[in-house]
Amino acid sequence: MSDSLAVLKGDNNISLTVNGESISERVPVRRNLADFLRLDLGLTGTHVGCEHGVCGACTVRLDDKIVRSCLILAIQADGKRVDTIEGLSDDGHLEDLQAAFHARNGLQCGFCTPGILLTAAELIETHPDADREKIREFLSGNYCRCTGYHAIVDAIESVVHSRQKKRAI
Amino acid sequence: MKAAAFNYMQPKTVDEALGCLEQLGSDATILAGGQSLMASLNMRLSNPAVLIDINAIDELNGISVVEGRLRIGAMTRLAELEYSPLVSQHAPLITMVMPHIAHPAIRNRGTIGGSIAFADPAAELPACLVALNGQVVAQGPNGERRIVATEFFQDLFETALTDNELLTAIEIPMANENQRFGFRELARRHGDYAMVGLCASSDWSSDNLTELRLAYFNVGPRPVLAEQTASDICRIWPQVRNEMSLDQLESELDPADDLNASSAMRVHLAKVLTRRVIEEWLS
Amino acid sequence: MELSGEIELEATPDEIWHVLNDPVALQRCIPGCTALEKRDTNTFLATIQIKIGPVNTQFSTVLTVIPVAPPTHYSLTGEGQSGISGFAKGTVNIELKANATGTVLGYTSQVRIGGKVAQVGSRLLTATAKKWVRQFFDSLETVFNEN
Amino acid sequence: MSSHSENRWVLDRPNSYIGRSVPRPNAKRLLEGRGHFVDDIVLPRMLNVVFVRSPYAHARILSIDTTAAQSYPGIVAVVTGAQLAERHEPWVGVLKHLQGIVSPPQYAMAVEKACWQGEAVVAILAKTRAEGEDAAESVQIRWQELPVVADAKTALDPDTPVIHDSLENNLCWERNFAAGDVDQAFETAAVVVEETFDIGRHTGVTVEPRSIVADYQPGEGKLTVYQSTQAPHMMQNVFAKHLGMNEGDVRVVTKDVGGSFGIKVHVYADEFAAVALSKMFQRPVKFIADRLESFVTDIHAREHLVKARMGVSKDGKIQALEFDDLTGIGPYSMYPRTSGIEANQIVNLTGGAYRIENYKAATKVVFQNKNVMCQYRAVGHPVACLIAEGLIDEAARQLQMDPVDIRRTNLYPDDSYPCKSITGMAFENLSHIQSLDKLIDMMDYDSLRQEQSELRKQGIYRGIGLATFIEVTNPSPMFYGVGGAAISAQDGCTLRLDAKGNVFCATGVTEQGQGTETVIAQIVATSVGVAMENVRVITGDTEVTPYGGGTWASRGCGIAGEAAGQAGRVLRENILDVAGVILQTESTALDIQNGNIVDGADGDVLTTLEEVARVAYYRPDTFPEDFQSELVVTRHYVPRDYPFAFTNGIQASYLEVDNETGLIKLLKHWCVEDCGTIINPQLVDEQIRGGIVQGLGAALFEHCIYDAEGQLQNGTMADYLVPMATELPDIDCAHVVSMTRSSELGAKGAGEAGTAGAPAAVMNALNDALTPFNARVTAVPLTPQKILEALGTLSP
Repeated sequence: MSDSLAVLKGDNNISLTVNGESISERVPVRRNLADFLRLDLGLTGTHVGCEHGVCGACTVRLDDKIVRSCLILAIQADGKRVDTIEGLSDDGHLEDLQAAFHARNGLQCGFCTPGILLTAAELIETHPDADREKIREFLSGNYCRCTGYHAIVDAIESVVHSRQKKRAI
Repeated sequence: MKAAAFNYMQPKTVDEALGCLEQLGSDATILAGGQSLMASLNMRLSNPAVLIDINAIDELNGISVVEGRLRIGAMTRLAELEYSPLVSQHAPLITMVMPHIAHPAIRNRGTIGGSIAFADPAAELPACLVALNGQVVAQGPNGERRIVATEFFQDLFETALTDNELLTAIEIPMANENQRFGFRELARRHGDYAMVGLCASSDWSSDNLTELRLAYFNVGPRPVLAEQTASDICRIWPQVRNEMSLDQLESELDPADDLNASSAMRVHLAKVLTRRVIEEWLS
Repeated sequence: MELSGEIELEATPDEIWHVLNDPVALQRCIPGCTALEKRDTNTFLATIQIKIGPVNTQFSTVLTVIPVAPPTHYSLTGEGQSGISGFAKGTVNIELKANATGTVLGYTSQVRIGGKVAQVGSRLLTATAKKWVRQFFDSLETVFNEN
Repeated sequence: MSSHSENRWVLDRPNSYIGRSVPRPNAKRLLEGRGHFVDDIVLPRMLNVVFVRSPYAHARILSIDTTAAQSYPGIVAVVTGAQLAERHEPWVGVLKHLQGIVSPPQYAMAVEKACWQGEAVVAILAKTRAEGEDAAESVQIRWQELPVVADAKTALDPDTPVIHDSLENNLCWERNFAAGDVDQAFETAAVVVEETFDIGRHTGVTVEPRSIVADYQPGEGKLTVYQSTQAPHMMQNVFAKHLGMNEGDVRVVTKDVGGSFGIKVHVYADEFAAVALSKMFQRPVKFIADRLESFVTDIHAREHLVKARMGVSKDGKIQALEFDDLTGIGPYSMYPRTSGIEANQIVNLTGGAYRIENYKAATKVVFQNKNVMCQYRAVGHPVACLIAEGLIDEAARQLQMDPVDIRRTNLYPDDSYPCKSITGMAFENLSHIQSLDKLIDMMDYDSLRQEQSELRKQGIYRGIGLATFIEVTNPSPMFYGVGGAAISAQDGCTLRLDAKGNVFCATGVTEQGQGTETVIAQIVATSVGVAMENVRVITGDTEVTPYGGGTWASRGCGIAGEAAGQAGRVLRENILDVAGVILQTESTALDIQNGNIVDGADGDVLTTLEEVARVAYYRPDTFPEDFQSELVVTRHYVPRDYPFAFTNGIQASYLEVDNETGLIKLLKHWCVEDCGTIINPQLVDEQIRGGIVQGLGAALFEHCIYDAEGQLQNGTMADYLVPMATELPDIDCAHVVSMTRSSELGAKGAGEAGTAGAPAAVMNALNDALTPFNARVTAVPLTPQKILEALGTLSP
């Protein structure tokens, strides 16, 4: 039993790695990770569409797993690694997915797209043989109001196939 | 919408967490996976004075077999359960249920303890725990106690957990090869709260069906174990296909109307699900 | 949203009537009522903490007791506001009928919510209203059992 | 107006981009999360505005106490509706050509009373949104509840209270139309089918919420507004007019827009309030609607209750169509487009694919205490389609005709154009029969019917539903301009050749992800003769782009695309004039191909565009004295010979209904449509698919559910259901091409076709599946509860 456990109020320092960069910032306890990325770090590729964990536009990777950044406090990311659409674009992690989405027009307004790409990347990593049904199921928590999903599913399916071919070689 | 201000504590051990609870009483709200709580904070529907974040308590993680039971630490993420060989071997019903709970990014963060303690009557896991005759492990100032699922869930979002207790794990009797499990739910969209759902377990070791447990969700203020219906089905087994009226469910379930389905519709759907689970077992 | 039903109490209508008009007893019966202060003969100012799953918010409430026809017809209405969360309103109409063992208490109740709580919480409105009514009468029974 | 049909030069250009699925150049930055959305903008001294909104659907404001709120940390000001009303002129959402339409003046925030749940009442200007929300909790408002008018059905009853004191009753507008002898036709009809169609309110749910940053600069008296909108020039006019400013001092900038669908083409009171507050406090103000605000303030659409009947001869010929429509639009007619247009469209369009000689339609538009309702993607079309397609299918069933055959019997034959529908809609060039044939072929209709009947024997209930539609595109000023609205139907395109041979293109239409910039670049590259990489398109800035209407009513490609094509042709001619001088040849003997000046006869490269530009800009001294190069060209275009370029098409839905649970699984959806010249087939298909999915949402899920007290019951993303990836089928698209002769390009619009027909296709498929049970559902969304009630499993 510890009497000395700190009660954190107001602003606090956090240190974390964002897109490979070490970051130290002072943030209000109540600030969620999405707002922290956007307001404090200017990483505006993480979009805020609902703030109640439904739309999926704010999806980021926390220690390599996709999460809704509106449902996590920034302070909970202290000491952890966060990767956003910007970092995962720069390091080439999403390259084939982005190319496939571009070719197939798997996006229209682009607001949901960062979240969809991060979700798709995890899908392919965890289910390298996903078929269209699995792709649709895995995407079921990401809102896209423009495309109707058909083009998105096509684009992801083409990456599944191209990676399967690469594996076979 | 932005959360109102609150204070925050991050205990690293269960003891520390219990200390926080002791100190704060009902001013404290436990932050587990946060996949429901954070949304209500953002919407300012909930203004706790202090959040006790239990995500840093390593001892709450993990899946193990302990004394013939499958023990799942409260902070085990749903995604870990989804892909766990131990879970699929010893509690296959949980594996069946998992893909129907919300969506991948939510399952990466949401925890089993959070779901059980939150006790949403529409959630899958509380009913699953009831169907499996599992129990909740709670630690409080006076040590550890175990609460069987049927007693744990008390009312709408109300559990047997007291303000100074922490749910540390759930424990489930290990499945054997004579048992069969069934899971069905009817949701208008994949991953949404179901209009009605059913978690079922049964024993097939004799010629008769025994130990049938039918736990329904979103048909009342808490998961409903329809014992009379289950015993009726066992009684008429194996003529069940022709004789199963299931009218007994009407008195055992007490669903409320909501935007997606009336009370009567939920009872009807519960009957449909029951038939389908049994059909699946028979086929 | 309307609910109705009846319960039996081992007390006379007069005894029940008395309890239903007693602020201390009322505070115990009203779910989540953390403070109750008399404003005038029939109205009270109450603080009601509504805690239903994801919702945990405080309503400043005006309660009005209407002695429609003592000691058999009673009505209690409450109207609460909670900052930007919206409002909640409830009415319980009670009819007391003596029987062999005590009293049959028949009730009808209406619950209305508005603003953000309605926008967000309607999924649970019926279930919640049922719970409130259940708690109200359970507490009422407890009050009698203790007496 | 002469026809352009003889002049399809743009389609015959060498190295043409027309008809090619070129990927969108501007999609790359969106794929990297590097878009420019309004919420990404942070300006010095910027404040966030948080609104306190009415929790009541109808209530008088007795008093507002903001004292406590003002003392919260980070709060700069707290402003009530009454205070802000002194800073702007109210607006009235009426149009002259909707005869008799009325609406009361509307202010940026409620002044004396709130008329819907969610109407803004108090504005709090705070350094951060969180601080603003902290203060909002402490604003004390005393309300007096007023009787709520929620149900449109009783809004006109004599004992229903009138919402607005300034009006006689709750009627906003009504229209009655009749042609032919309807009564006589019904008397002689072999079969008369009657239905009530109950169409639920739904809304757009753009994933990017409504967003605005207003920046008033007192020094120069200039207002810059960054807004997620479809119509920057319209907004410029509105802000100037109602803030008493010179329109030239207002600039509206629209960069990336995260979905619009008609949601973002209206004047929202809260957005206007943010702009007025910026002017009032002389510093930037940001307002981003949060999702809970979106559901109670983004326009809703399509709350219609329609009683309809159709008379049909024994061989399936439609004898008469009659309906009575009622729609509830909330407390105000939206500004400046009005909330009467949807009802008007329904009267104009219902049954418009079929030759109908006797027609009677009535519509009433009523006020109520719910969120405002206005034009959303495919305005009126889905309702018109549900009525006509629902009735014709029921008629077919009663006559035991195949749904394909009854349609073929009644559709306008492809050789009947030009012609006018019974309501006076002028059809230039449609292709109903070709489209029908193509659809039947694409979906393999006969095999599907066979599969359906086989499965039915096994207790699997599948349904096939068809829906023919017409779509209003390329609107002329007949839509809004004639009614007095400052909404441009024309659009312009300015092209400028830079010194390196690149073409800059500024257009009045805007990009919201549909691919406007790409399509315009394709047209410009083709008409000038350069590679697309050398064309840069600028949209969404009233200070830079030619005056234009923006994006609505499927007008971008057909109108702005035509202006771009014509501008490109003239720029090419001007460039060739310069080249002719340099090469000392007749310019008519030259052409531009792929950035080079070539011999028009054999295509030999003579020089480059870059060289021509170099000489024109740096060495014009080498030109003859009487020659001046003109390398900036602007052209405008507005359709003249038809009020609208109608398109047509047909959709089919194949679904399976679980007769025990009422749940529907959509198996497949097809669409054949005809939008004339197709610039980018992929983008057209994606518009069709996206549109269909919004129609599928309407058919099965989307519904703004209100209680009797005018409270929205499902105002979250968890409770307002839209279809997700798992609920949606693959969608196959095909096209028939009937070009419009109104333009050189021949393109019509395609943005709303999908939404128009999808709900009717699904409803018909469901009712087809339910035929063995003798059950029908004609209330959308088609929920499991309604289906089980129709099946008799549940009592209604």
